[in-house]
Amino acid sequence: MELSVNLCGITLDNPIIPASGTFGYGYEFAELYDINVLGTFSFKGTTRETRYGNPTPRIAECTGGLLNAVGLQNPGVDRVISEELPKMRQVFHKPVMANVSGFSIDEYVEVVSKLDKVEDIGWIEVNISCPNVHGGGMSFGTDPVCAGEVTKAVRRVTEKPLVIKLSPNVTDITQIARAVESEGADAVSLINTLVGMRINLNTRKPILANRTGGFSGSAVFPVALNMVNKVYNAVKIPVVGMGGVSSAEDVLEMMMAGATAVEIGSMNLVNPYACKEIIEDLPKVMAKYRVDKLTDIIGGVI
Amino acid sequence: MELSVNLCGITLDNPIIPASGTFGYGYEFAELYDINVLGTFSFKGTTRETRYGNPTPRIAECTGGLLNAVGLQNPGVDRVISEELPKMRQVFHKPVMANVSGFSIDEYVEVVSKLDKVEDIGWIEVNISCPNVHGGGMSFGTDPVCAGEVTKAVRRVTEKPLVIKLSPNVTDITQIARAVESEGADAVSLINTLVGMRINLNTRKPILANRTGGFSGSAVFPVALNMVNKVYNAVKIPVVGMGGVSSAEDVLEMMMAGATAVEIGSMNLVNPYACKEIIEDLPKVMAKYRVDKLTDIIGGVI
Amino acid sequence: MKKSIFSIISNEPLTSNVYKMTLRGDCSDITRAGQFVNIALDGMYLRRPISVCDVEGDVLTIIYKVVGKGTRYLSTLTEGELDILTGLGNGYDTTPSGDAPLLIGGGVGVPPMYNLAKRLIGEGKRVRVILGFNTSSEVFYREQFARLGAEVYVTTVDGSEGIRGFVTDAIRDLEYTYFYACGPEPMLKALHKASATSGQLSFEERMGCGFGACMGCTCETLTGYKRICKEGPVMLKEEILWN
Amino acid sequence: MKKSIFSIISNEPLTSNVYKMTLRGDCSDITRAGQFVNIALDGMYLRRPISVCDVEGDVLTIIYKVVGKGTRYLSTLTEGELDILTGLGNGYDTTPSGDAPLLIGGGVGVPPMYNLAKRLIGEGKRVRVILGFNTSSEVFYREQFARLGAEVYVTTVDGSEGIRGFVTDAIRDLEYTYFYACGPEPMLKALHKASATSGQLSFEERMGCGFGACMGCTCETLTGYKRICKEGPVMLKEEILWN
Repeated sequence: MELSVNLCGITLDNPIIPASGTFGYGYEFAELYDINVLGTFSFKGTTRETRYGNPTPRIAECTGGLLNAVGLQNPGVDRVISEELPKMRQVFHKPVMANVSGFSIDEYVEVVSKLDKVEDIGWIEVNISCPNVHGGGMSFGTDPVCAGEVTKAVRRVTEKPLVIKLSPNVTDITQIARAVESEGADAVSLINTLVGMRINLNTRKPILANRTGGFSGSAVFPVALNMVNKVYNAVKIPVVGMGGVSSAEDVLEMMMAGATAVEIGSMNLVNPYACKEIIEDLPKVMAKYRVDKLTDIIGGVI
Repeated sequence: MELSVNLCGITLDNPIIPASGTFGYGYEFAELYDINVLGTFSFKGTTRETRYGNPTPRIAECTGGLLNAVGLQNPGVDRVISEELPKMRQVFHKPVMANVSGFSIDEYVEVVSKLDKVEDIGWIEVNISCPNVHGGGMSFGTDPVCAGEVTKAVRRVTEKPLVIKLSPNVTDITQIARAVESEGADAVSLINTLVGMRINLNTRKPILANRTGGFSGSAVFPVALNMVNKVYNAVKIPVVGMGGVSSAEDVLEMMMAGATAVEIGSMNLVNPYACKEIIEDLPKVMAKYRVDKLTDIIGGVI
Repeated sequence: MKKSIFSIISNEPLTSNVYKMTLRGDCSDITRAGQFVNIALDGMYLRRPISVCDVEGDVLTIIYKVVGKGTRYLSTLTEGELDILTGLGNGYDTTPSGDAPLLIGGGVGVPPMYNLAKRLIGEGKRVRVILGFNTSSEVFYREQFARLGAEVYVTTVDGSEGIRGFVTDAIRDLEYTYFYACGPEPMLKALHKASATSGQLSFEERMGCGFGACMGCTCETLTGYKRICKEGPVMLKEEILWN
Repeated sequence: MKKSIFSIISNEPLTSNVYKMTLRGDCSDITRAGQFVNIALDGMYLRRPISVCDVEGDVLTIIYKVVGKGTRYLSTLTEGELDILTGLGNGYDTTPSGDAPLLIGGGVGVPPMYNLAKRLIGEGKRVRVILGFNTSSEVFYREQFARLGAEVYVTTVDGSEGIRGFVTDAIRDLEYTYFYACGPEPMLKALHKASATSGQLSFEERMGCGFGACMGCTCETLTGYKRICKEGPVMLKEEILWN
């Protein structure tokens, strides 16, 4: 039974990657289990400056998922490097995935340049699709030209594998994927959250102070699976699949659709042991579906 | 307690409209309850020729919803008029909503021209977004120019209120809504289904013979609510809201987001009494949230 | 069709993955053998269509195989209430059966044959039943059919019980006036070819609603398009179009 | 934090919409009054955070108000098992309480005061408790606090029981060394202003995970950003920044 996969030249012991924004810098989860069982994890979205994020409420429950409008709360790249990563190093000993957000190409470039110098960062995942910030990430990820420009700019300042995280809120996600591929992306990850809204019937106001938020959770799985398959067929670089993955079965399905590795997001918030349990379940589920090596099934849907 | 609303000049006793493709021509449901309690209903999508639709399996279950790839099965407009509508008339005595699909502007025009002559058709809902048919509806609904052209063409051949049904699988649904508004649409209805996919782990084939299908059910509600609110703020014509509506509470939420009337789709398949029960629940739920007249809350989200 | 609440009386395994559940509720819409019910389950969006094994007054018996999340969950229930749509599908028409109908059930196609056998025996017919399984550990309901007064033949693919082979190996030497079948599609296809008389065959398909609204389970027949859930699941031998 | 399975012992209404549930399970991670548990419920995507009312050995008591789908469902359970995260939140620190702490609970802010009162009384403190409600039919746990040995004052907005008015109307004439509060935000804000001593106040917010991972419930304080679920829900009077 072979669970390891290779993502842009770095071997992962297994394809499971907690998604950015659902796993902090790992140390809360390290109190629960040895997080070195993970393939890797993608740490909280990092911006140039300290960000508080959006006002609360930032969370709204939905059928099969939740809306969030956290708004990229993070201490800023300098303190991430000086304060958070040293704490992370005490509990995690594998190459980690850094997640970067920005509101201008300059900001993306500056943050990526700084993270490029951090040795234990294995990949840089560039979020061009965060739907929560007004005038922010959204615009880059929904236009192939802008998406290509960000990719081109950050490509110049790092040799580390670049994973561009794509927005599903577009007419044709393969267009965006091809644009970032042609500007030097080493991989794409998808899907980020769908834009959603809920209204509080008592107050007649949106539940989220930000009005809208990003929808994630098992509800989005079929939408994610379709987009992963479409993008897998459109580009040559690897695809990191995510969106509603909640079980080892879902991981196999996502890999058959075309994912080389699989990020798990919302499920970490519902069951803090989710990633550990999925990793433990994988060999059993692989046996059930007669899979010897996970790499054999990537994009294997007939 | 006032439940009636006005959709393009025709009064509905209440805003509840079973969505096309989930209610046939009404007579299966008429065996269960008097379907004249409905505001109206939108009958099965009608094309020029008889269509068998896609091969089976056409249905895949998902968390909080289902994928369907029925592919516009219907007897064609002539037999709809000569065979189905007479049967419908025996059980339904209100203006009905006709739903039209097509694979060319000519086809849309021909079908709408024929339905225009049927007296008890109150509204014509033009589906420019069915995601199931290769080279079909999808293209019209994802491009503002094409969407506008269809609208313009069918506008010429009918005086009946035209409701254009929009696809959510676009970067900016308000662009499409404005395009069809400016070409003479009397209303828009949204959202049609999201494109989704599931894979059978045993066979490693897509569950749907058509590979992908349209995702609907309570899971899509927050996505639908956001788009309804965006479109409500972008156009002056009324918005018919749909997508995952499953309860009287959801109806109020959809109306606060901007819907003048509300279509109920998948829920009819799970609970054949869904629309009847929602209509019965509405006064109670209105009382709970201090709503006297439903028209007071349309677009009322603060 | 009727939507009503049934209370679970019992739920027991018949084999390692086939369960028998009995429920009490309004069965008045179940008018023929071969109809099915559609069961709402917590946490599943769609209902689960399950064929009716038997009805006695207000007691409904279903037999189902655990094949996925829904049926796995169903197998864990031993009490409580379920929201069920009853009276779905056309069911078997016993009118053309003749004096000596042959009933053939394969695997989870066996259960609907039970109520059908009971009805036909009640009509004074000589009923023979062939029950097809892969191996002896999968066999169920042999005695129950015998107790009804049917002549029972069991086939197993590996020969561990009854006749070795497929149900088609058992029908060869039998004389019968008509046949009724339910089981996996390859079995139905083989029977369609091997059967000496006219008959009725029951089909399966992934369903959306189960009552004719969504067109999710349409199939093409020689007499037009049919909804498995509404004009089916039982088709006449003469109208079936194999693809 | 610990994730474990609790079995429901009882679940009874205290008022028309407030319920008391007792459960048996591993309570070893619940180390302070004012912490909360996060309960997974069938059909709900997110867990439901509920404050701990009391812990005795392996018996956990929670008191919750039915406010939505989740708590309505919770109120229907009388047996069975629940997947619960325990030991969440910082809880109240009893160290600075002084000899005569004052405990103030408003509505569903009352329950955490119970275990706190018990702990403080156990430490030999003179404990006074103010329980604030809208009207007499909403009052609960008055006797339970009295039985612990606390001096109990009840306020109701309409004056139908105890002191007429708000909890702030009751604290005016009392002398106390420190205060602990839990209740709706307007009450906390009023207390923040009206209180004569330092104290600790417990806050509510819509949470994603409840254990510090999602940043869904962050608030700004005078000592930086805090997660209600992790560095909270209890805040020091001195650090609170009202917005």
